[in-house]
Amino acid sequence: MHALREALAAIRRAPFLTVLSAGMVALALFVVGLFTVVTYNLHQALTRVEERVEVVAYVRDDVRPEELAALEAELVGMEEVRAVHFVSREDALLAAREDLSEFEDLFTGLDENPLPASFEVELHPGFRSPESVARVAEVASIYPFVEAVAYGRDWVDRLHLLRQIGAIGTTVLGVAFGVVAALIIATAVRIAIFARRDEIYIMRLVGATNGFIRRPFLLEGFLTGLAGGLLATGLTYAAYFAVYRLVFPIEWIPIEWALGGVMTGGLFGILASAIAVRRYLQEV
Amino acid sequence: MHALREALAAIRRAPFLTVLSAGMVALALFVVGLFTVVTYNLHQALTRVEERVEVVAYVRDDVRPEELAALEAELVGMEEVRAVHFVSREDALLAAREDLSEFEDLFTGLDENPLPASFEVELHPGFRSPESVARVAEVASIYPFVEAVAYGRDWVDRLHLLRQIGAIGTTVLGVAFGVVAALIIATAVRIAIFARRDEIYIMRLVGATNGFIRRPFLLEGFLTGLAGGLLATGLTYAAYFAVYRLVFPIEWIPIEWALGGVMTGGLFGILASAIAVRRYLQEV
Amino acid sequence: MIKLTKVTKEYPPRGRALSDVSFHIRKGEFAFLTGHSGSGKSTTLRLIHMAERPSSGEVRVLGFSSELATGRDIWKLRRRVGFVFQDFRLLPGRTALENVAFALEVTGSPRRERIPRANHLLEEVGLSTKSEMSVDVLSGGERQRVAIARALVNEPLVLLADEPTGNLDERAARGVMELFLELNARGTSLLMATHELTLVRSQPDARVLELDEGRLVYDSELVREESA
Amino acid sequence: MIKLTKVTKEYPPRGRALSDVSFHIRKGEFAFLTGHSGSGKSTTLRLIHMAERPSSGEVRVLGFSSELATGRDIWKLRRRVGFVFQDFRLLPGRTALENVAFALEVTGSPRRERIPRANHLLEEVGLSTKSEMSVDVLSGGERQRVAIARALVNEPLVLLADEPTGNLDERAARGVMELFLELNARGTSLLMATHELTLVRSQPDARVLELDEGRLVYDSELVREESA
Ligand SMILES: Nc1ncnc2c1ncn2[C@@H]1O[C@H](COP(=O)(O)OP(=O)(O)OP(=O)(O)O)[C@@H](O)[C@H]1O
Ligand SMILES: Nc1ncnc2c1ncn2[C@@H]1O[C@H](COP(=O)(O)OP(=O)(O)OP(=O)(O)O)[C@@H](O)[C@H]1O
Ligand SMILES: [Mg+2]
Ligand SMILES: [Mg+2]
Repeated sequence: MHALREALAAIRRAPFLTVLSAGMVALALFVVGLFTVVTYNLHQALTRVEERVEVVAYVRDDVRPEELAALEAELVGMEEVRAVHFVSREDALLAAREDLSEFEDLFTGLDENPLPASFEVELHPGFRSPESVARVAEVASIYPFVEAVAYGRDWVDRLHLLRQIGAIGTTVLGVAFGVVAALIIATAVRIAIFARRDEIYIMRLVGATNGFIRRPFLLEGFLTGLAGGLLATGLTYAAYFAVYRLVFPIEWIPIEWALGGVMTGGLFGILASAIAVRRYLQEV
Repeated sequence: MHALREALAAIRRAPFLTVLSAGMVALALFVVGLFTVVTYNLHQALTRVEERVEVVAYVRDDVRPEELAALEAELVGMEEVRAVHFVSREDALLAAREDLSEFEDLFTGLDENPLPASFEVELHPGFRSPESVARVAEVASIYPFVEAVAYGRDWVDRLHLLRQIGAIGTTVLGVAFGVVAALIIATAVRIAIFARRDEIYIMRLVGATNGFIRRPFLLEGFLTGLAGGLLATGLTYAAYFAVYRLVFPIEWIPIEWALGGVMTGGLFGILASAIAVRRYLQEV
Repeated sequence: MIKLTKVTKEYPPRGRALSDVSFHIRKGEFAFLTGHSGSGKSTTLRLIHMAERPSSGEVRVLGFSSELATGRDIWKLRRRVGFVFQDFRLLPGRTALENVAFALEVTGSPRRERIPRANHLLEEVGLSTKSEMSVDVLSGGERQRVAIARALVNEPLVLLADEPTGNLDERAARGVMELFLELNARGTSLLMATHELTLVRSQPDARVLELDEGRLVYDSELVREESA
Repeated sequence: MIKLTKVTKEYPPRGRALSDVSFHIRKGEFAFLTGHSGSGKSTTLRLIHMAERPSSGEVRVLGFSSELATGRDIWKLRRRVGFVFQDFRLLPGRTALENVAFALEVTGSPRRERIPRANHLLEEVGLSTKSEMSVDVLSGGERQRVAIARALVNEPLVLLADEPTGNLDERAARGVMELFLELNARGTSLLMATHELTLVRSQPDARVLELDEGRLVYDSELVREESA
């Protein structure tokens, strides 16, 4: 109660400073929020694209059925592999005709089917990295009757890079703007402490514990941070909504993340205040 | 001397606050700076494009020379008009052949010249607004032997709109961020005053004039604003340079403008401090 | 209760406020600390309040030793020791009542007891009509009496008073002395720094300690023992 | 020199610090202002220093009237009136010397005269050894003497002193009184608020004004006139 009363009094005494701090925290978290939305959507898109990451092993026409069975067994036995589909030469031709209907003439006049049979290997979600894909491809290519293995190496590599850039970018920006936000809250709290240093000293002289003195400042930091977090979430949602409506549909981040962002703001405020107060209380 | 000593002492006492203020001022002026560079380049481009704003009056084939002379005289007499060029039917054909050399065949096989003669009316720089252009066109179109008047209404309108948007945008952003910067400096100064209110009161009690008390704060505001202005100019130049190198060549704003920006930062700081101090000194 | 053993307090680079001071004040004693301006009276009280630590020697108060006391011990100690500061040290911008009640809030006494208790103490020092006024607008003597009320509100075991009558007229000073004597009669030990010799002489039974340039030059107890 | 005419000072909503006070102190006079705590002594001095304006009545000091004085007049006045504040009002974080020299800087006296002059005054109040110490670490009596030195450094025409010996031992108080008398002998008018009657009695020739609950209840000049 004492703490809340004091914290509100401090905010009332220097409202502009509080608004400034909350605004700066909001700005910092807003940037993080925007990047989170972008990364989240990138992540969703990548996951959908990665669904289609597969390895295709083309086999010779003269392969024997038991050889095929041996390859299939080995592939199915690998931990990376979710499923293996055999595509016969006939299936391949049918599929090609369907996919490329505008070039149908090309396929109809043929004496002989030019397409090879193949195994299409689906991978488990956790094993779509360039390394896993390469390992599966290598296993298949050891068999002498496997003519060629295709898996779009460049494409997989690039997907992976994009995702890594997204993750690193969010982390770096998050940390950078987080530090800025913390510095700002800490400054606001230090100013509040500085303005009341005599009072703090007097409180200590009449026997107030550090906790008693510290609590209003921590609360002030918490409220400032929380306000910043809420504002940032609102701004981020507004930005998301504008893009959703005006540019193209994107997804909103999970609600837990948004709540997490707000709480992060609050925790941040407490932490920044705690550091500012700790340093000061040691000085007195 | 007293003022400088005190101002530096104040900055030393709360360096982070000073850095924060200067940084915020820099940020605000940076945004203004970026917009100024964009607007300046837009302005330059528009001016180059506007050079080509002209009114063309096409005349009938059966016009008499004295009628042409009357029109020319009236046009030349208008304040909007810089020069009038008569383009005969033959000149028009030659020009068309040159401009559209890839369609030369189209013009060579002709029995008769299908193009009309025309007056090309150049306008003075100050008279390239939609209104001026329309006025000149109207004068020309009153003559019965004038078949048609062309001046790209849409185009002139759009140019004009662009320029207005640029000017309004710069003004609005400038004022908005200017107010933010002023609020921040004023807050910093108020905090400085608040931290030293007892001292100020004591100075007044021993007979210090308001000027004596005020000077260190004004100087502090000036230095903060100046630092912000310098930083903003640096940032703007960096942004300009990046675009110049990586995207496409744009022009740097005149050096006087940049200096003006820095001084604006400083004046700003003084003004903000003066307001903060004035309000306080009245309170005591 | 309060025991100083060969206490020296130095302020580097130069300056020595106390040199080798030893004395012992027992439970329930009433002691004056006198001496010229700058002789070390306030420093002695600050050391007993553990606002500072001695450069050498030991200060023991209510069982806490200056050599061992932790931050936690110090606030425990301060809740049982009242201090009337020479420069009052009131919380600015708050009323007299709030200032006194605050000392109760700090020690965690129940909310509804605070205001009546604080009001009672303000009445004792003759300020009941000014309790709702901000301490910023009170006169020097009124502030001093608020500081006295605050020091007494927790019923301290030990009361340290630094020049508590410096801003009071004779009548008010007499009232405060009576309050102190009453408190002392109920068992509170009292150490009062003052340069007003009339005040000291008015209590012939009290213990008197005199400092001069940081040295203890007179202790009535030792004189009595010697002459006995 | 100093003339109060039917001066009343009220602090709304309730509270009246002075009621209908009139007196006149002439050039070169030495006057004491006495009264119980809260009787309005400090308020009277603040009105003369024009830190506040009366609710009704007029205060005239050195030709400036409280009814007409502008901000500019006020700082002109303050440069010729020394004030020893009851709570000292020193600039925190600065040395004793800086505090005294500051009063000279404010009045624009030449740079090289400031330090010697400030040092001289500190010596007069017996603080020459402490001139380089921050006022934050000085003892109560030492601070009071810095405040006295600051009030005297500009050779004021009028000296207002509010309880200037409240924190001083007898010896130091005597020194300050001697300084004041010397200053008075050189023509400075002096108005000193105090509750120490011994001090008042030690100067039988001085004018004595007594306040009680904001009313002027005794003026030695009028008594003398009446008995004459
Ligand atoms: N700004 C104010 N608002 C309300 N009351 C005030 C204000 N200033 C002074 N007073 C009251 O006016 C009365 C006279 O105060 P003043 O400081 O003049 O007393 P004093 O004679 O100097 O007393 P002391 O000897 O204790 O210093 C006091 O009761 C005080 O509380
Ligand atoms: N932090 C400090 N640094 C340096 N010197 C100090 C410090 N604190 C006190 N002193 C010096 O120690 C001496 C004793 O100071 P103290 O306040 O104990 O005196 P005092 O007896 O209370 O005097 P007074 O009656 O004037 O209040 C003084 O000369 C003072 O200047
Ligand atoms: Mg002392
Ligand atoms: Mg007073």
